[in-house]
Amino acid sequence: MSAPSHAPDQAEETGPAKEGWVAAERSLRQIAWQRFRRDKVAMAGAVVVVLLIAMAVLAPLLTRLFGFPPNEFHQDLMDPLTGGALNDPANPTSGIDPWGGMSGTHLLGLEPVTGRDMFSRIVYGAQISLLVAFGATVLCVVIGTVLGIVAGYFGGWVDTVISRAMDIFLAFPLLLFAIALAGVIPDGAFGLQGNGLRVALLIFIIGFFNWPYIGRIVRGQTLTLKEREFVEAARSLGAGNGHILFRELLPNLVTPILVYSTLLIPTNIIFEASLSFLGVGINPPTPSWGGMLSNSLDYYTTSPHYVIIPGLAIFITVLAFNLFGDGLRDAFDPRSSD
Amino acid sequence: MSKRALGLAALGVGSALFLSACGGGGGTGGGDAAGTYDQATTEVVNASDEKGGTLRYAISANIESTDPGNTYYGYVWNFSRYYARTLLTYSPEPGKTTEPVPDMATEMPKVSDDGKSYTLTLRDGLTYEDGSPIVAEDIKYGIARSNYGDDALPNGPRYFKELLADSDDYEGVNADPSDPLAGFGGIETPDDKTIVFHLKEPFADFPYVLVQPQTAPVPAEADKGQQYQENVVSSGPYKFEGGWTPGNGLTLVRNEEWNADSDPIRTALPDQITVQEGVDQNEIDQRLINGELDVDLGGTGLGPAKKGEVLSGEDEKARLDNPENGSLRYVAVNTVVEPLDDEACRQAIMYAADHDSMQRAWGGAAGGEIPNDVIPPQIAGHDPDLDLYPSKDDKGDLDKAEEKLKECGEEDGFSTNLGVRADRPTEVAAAEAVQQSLGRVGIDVEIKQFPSDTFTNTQAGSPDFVHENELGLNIYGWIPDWPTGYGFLSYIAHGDNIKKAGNSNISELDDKEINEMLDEAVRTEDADEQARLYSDIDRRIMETGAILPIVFEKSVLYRPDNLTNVHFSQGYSMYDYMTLGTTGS
Amino acid sequence: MVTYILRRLGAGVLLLAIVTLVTFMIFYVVPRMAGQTVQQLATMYVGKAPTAEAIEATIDRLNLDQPVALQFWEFVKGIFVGATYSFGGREVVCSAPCFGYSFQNYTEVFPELMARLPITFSLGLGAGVIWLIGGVAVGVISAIKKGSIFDRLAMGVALAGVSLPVFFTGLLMLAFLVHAWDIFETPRYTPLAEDPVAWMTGMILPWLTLAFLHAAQYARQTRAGMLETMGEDYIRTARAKGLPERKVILKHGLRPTLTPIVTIFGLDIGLVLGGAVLTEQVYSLNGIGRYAVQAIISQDLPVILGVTLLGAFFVVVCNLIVDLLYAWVDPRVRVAG
Amino acid sequence: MTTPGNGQGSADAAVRVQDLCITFPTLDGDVHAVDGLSFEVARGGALGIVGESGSGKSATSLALMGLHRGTKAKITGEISVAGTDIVTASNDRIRQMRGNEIAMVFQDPMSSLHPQYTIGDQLIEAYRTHNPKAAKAEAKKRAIESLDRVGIPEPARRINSYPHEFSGGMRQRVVIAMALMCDPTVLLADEPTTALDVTVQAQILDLLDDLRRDLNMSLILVSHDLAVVAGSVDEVLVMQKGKAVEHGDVRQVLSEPEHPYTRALLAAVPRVEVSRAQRRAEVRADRAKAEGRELPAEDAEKKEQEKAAEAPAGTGTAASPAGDGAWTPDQPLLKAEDLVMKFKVRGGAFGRSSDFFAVKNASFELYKGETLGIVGESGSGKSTLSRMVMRLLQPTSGKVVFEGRDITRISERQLRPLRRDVQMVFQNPYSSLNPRVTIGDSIGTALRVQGEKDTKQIKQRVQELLERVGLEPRHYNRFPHAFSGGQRQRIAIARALILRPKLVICDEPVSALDVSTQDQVLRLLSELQDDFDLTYIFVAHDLAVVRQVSDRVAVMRKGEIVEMSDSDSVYESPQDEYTRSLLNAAPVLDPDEARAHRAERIRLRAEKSTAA
Repeated sequence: MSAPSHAPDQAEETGPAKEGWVAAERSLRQIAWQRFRRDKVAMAGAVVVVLLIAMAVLAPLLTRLFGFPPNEFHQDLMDPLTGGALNDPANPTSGIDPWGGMSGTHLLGLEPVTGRDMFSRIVYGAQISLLVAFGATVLCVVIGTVLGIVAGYFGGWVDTVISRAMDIFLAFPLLLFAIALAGVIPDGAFGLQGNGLRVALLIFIIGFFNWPYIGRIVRGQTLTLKEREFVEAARSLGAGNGHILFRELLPNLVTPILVYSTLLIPTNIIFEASLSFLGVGINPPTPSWGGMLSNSLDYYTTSPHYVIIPGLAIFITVLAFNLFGDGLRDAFDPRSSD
Repeated sequence: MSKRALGLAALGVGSALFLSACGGGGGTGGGDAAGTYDQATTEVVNASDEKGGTLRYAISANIESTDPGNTYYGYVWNFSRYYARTLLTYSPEPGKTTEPVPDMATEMPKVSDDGKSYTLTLRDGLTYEDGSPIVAEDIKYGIARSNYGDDALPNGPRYFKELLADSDDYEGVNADPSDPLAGFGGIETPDDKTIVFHLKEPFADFPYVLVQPQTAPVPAEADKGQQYQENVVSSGPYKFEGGWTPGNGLTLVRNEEWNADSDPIRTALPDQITVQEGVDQNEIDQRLINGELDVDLGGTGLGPAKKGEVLSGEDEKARLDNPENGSLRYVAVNTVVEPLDDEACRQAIMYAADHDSMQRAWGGAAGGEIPNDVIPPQIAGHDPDLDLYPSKDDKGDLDKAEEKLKECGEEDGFSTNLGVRADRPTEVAAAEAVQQSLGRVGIDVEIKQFPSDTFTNTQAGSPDFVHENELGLNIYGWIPDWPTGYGFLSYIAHGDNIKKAGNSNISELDDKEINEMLDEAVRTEDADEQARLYSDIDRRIMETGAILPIVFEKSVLYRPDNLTNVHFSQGYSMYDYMTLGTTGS
Repeated sequence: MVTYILRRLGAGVLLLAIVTLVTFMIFYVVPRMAGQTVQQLATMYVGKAPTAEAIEATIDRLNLDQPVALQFWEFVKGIFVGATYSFGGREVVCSAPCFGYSFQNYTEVFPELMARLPITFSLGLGAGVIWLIGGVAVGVISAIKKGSIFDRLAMGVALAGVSLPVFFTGLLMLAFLVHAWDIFETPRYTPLAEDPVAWMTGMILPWLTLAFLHAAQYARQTRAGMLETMGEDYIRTARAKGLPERKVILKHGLRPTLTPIVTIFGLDIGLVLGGAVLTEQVYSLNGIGRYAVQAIISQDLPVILGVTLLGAFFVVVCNLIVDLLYAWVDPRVRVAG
Repeated sequence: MTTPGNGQGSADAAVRVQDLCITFPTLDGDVHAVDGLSFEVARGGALGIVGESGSGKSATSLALMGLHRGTKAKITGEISVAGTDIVTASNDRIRQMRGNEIAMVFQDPMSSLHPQYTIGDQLIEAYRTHNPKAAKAEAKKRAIESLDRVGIPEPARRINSYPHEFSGGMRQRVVIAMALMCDPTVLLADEPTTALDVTVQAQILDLLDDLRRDLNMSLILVSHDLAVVAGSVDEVLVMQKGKAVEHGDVRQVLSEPEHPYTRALLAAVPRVEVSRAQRRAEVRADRAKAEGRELPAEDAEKKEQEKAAEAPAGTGTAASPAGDGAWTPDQPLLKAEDLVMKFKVRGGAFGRSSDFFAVKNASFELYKGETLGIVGESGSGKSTLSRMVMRLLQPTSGKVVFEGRDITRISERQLRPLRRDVQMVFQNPYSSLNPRVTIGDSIGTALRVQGEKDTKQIKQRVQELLERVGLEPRHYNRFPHAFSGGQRQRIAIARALILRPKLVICDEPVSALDVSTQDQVLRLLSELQDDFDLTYIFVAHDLAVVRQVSDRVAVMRKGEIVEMSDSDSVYESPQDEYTRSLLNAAPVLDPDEARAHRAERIRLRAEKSTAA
């Protein structure tokens, strides 16, 4: 990217005309970055997002430093009768700790019954959440971009078919459909087993059902871009459809796609959590936030932290991505006044 | 005795259950309304003969079916007696609740000398809700519709079809519309009051079969097949109001045609009985505690959330009963999937398992006792002294386990899969505990989840599926259809009972010794000899390592203050619903 | 205008037809592609006695071994003229509109759906009213007072709102507002006609839970739309006429802002009416959504299919209503159609 | 400062502005949009404010309405409208004043009416806001009168129509009618005709002039175009960078401009009376002069010019060494025969479709070295025609023959080599350059598409050409946003020329540019034609521009060529009535001539209406 640090060549400034004081002297991305940097809330979101990704990637290291293996049982710390964390592990009749056994060793307390370390499970849960959300988002973006750009560029019956397809997808009761579909696919389908299949299935289902959101945006942008004369200019130079689609249009779609996929990630995180909550998520004992929430229903009287912590994890992650995405969108919005 | 096509016990969240008494003094209780902890397990709490009021039931799922001929759930067997009387039923007397006693029959059946025919006489004054008399042929019809033909009712057991003679060519009540019972020779109804059952072979447990709700009378003209459940013609003290479809609840009102004199079992105290379906378990528990509900119809007790809360409060604890419900929860260790086809490998699992951890997953001591054998304590043949795989604090013996692994040539451990019902948190928790404890000796277990409604039919219950997916382990549970050693063991341990689908011998245990001993036991008349045989089978099963017991399950039942005449029926493994009354509402 | 309505109607019907086809394909074809056999499919319907004969009888009865096209045709025919299933000599009639027959519960799917509809409608429409009014009001005020404390606070809450999964808010409300602190009673459905007060009090928590998420979305959308509209030339024109600011906002600004909101509302309410799965699940309300979840757990395909279709039906109908409303609200659409 | 009436304001001034400063805070610090502006408009008087984009004229007009309130603009100084001090008055006072004492007409009639209310609603609302006691019927009566006054036919019926049912010109009339609802003292028109076609522009300007005289309103006419204000105002104020550089009687400013900016502005305005020959002579003279003086700024051009001097500067049908096959240079380079472009338009109650002819039987011939001007208003089909020639659109019927070869139906693949010979310069340099592609790539694309693989070679050729069009080689890797509109158009021209085409189609190449930039680009095109021996098709709506560059001119209307001839005869003795009305409508700089044109227009209109 060029970064002209000085005003452009003044070839025409000798005459009475000047382009005026609004002339864009910095690139859109630089302006966006400047705006973004001033947006403290969005920056906070970005920082949290980075931390979350780091947390997911570094999960093994983090848990080694601050926790325990995520599937390791610590039942000696638990009350056998109620499953809650004991006030005093040495005394089995000391009653249940209302804080769920939070301490220096177990930062976020213990999972009821099994006594597994909540911190480690939350950290590992981020892996699944983010993996599925990112994977699904990439799938959405790929399908949405290809179909959106094709629909927008070629128009006519191609557009009609794809647009109707998007309508159909939006007309489906998505969540129902997704859980139903996740339920009817047997293990071992498509040559995949166990969690590999579950993750692939989650990514596929979420990605497959959410692409119209990207598709619509790309189609709309393509329709606008198509009217821009540079497309005609490229054609008049003898460029083919491939060149126009990928060399001329696609670079212009990168920004909106980036912005909207950032905003799609939180949606997909919630979607994944919802599926896990409804019991069609990942296989145990692999931790997932939605799955933990779903299990927590049985322990909310004795171990309220088990409800709150995974819920908060989802909330913070989604919020951070939303803040980040909102900030990006505002920063890139040409209509922003400053 | 071995060719029973059907009879898998459906272990729902609420389960079917039939077990023998574990003793305990009878007598009608006194004490205050709250009673004391576990009191109703052994005696009647809050005795009262006060009539009136509405008895309010709720259930977290939908009622399986209201049709007495089409159900395998114990709670329906118990509950359906409100409107569908049977020939025999379990005694309402505390301490004798596993004994069959006459209901519609005047007395216990007369058995012929060859042991092949059972004759019963109906009481006087038996009528349907429209006042028409109940005749013996209606009972025969009820049995026919639920047992015979391609379109027999799918959900119930089919013991009659197995046991009755002269009926193999009978194709069911729909085969010949002009005469639905033509060709059904296994039951004779010489007059309206007499009914004679002819068996292929002697079967000493037959009275238990007559307890089943399939012996309820069904007038042929009222039969609408599976949709009969929408409005069952009442023979008991209550009848349907407004019909029933699954999920929409049920209301029973008094059947004025019911003759109390003809009925020694039912006290029929409430004026009305309501059932709400699909209520969240936590919500049911909360309402029980608040006094807004009288009975959890499913009979499995409090959910984990409330259980924890109530068990830790002394005051509330007095309203709890914590009886063993006669079911064995276990891990079926498959004997075909490699390397578990080797007995030593299976024994390695038996040694490595952490029983303390599995019990915790099941809710600790309130959830069940740690078993050392297969036959539950209530059933003759249980051996309290057996302990083939001893370990300190029930945490497992890892050294022994590794020895066994070496013996079967898998000293580095091996991998296998563990099938579990996804929508049963307790079983999933137990699966995680199994996974965790086997991991200690290098046995790598991957958990596979399946929907519970298809688990027995298509996944764990299909040997082909089990082999194909290498489901070496499956979490399962077993409640006998009636509380004898034969009733308990034949379906989970007899090699002849391995089926292509809906198989309950999930271990695919086909041990010649066990098979022969079982066949012998069921022919044996002497109770002590029988018990000794069952004991040997019990021991042998443990030796094979095909069944890894998790717990002898216990329920935590809540007994609201306004519920009267509460006592636990071992026969149904829940409160005896026929005696309940209410002081509230 | 008539052409416009007819064309939208036609498009809606076509959409439903395609949704039906696709749904059917996914539930009856995809599992087979994934490796399920006809026998395995049949065991889902055979009850608890899956003998080989019973399975074969079930396959035969449900035409499972027939070509999928034929099965689909039978299904579609059922919707219009009803269907008959035979059990040996006895026949079960599933009268039109037959959305299928549940062989696990022995019930027709359609009446079951209708029985649960009032619950889902109470939930969806009640929540819809709350979130539409609440969301739009907050959005408008925020847009007008852009940058004010109210705006920041409202948008902060709104952002939190869109970031909170329904099942988490629901769980929190249940755990704390109902069980721990006993402020509300446990949500339950009472028919409106039976007791309006109980209906209200019983539904209030589910309404709030469901409405919160959407209200947050609507507030954000309204605010953004309002800010955009307020930059339009015709707003400047309205100001140049000397209209009071209140009138500029409420008459000239709000109407164009509302048009896209109404579109989204149509889609959202349509989806909710097809089953507010998570809300119903969390609060154990026996609406369409929970029915569907139970059907999914027990793999009761006819019910799943029926619910999906009903859901799509509501989406299509709501979209249709929105399209017509749109034409009424925005005169340009009538011509462009 | 040349402001007359500075200091002491006359008592009856409708608008008085004193020392007005408007400042916008931006990321790069404050921008002074208006800096120390003062002027006065008498009751019934008319002032024209003229300036190019960014001169501060629009900020001024918004400030007059008090519409700066609620934005980030900071205002100092004094504005008095009909006795109200806009800077200090309460919001309520300003609100009462708006639309009542001062009314405004905006630039874009397409977006300045609310799309969801009928025009009647909007007019009535304007009246009742200031006359709350007025009955609805009365307001409606007034609205109908007002619509009638601005020339909306059948006002009583059309009052229930929505804005989208009107054409642009009609909408602007509606906006004016709305402005008139409360008999304002001052009518402020901000670029009221910029978005309109030339004939409609004339009608609107006539209407404004007429209204001012009839209703004795003060008129402030804001425009970028001196010619637009010339015939309609008494005084004119020229703004540059927020300052008034010249202010005075319209005749005086136009005939004897004092400030160099005004002079430059005037010089740049294309004049319809200047012929192609005059213009070319002028350009060449300037070029020679520049060469002689050796201005450092034009160093870059020098070499090229030397080269150009060597080449024979052919005019008309100059011979060229090019030529292949059967085609010889004395035959037309391009021949269009009966070109038709037909679209199906869906409409009507039952979705019946009807045919719409965007272009109908257009034929012309074009010889090498020649420039054909195609002039017409929006919707006349001129762009469609040029795109058919380019084969960007496939003609419904007819034939395009290039160098003797029928290219009408050849495939895209066969077309590719042809792209070397025929190129196009597009209207809007902001949209014709891909914002995400560097200009070097943009220009080089053509070479790459045509099969050139050598990246170095491409870069070198692009850089050469960049220099030739007046940019610098180091601009190669920059993105278009770093360039001004005029520079972008130079880039676009370079892109069209990189393949050394024989024919270049210029589609409104200067209409998106300010006048002074326009002039420079036109000069460049003219130079390039000389240097590269190009043949042009020049499509534009601006009559003056077309005349200056074209050897021959085709006038189009509703898809048909109504008149085609050599340019001088089209302009000096137009044969077609439409051509005459176009010429008549073209704004001219001389106020007296402008008034004469106006009188003629009014006469013609009267004739028409009596005839009808």
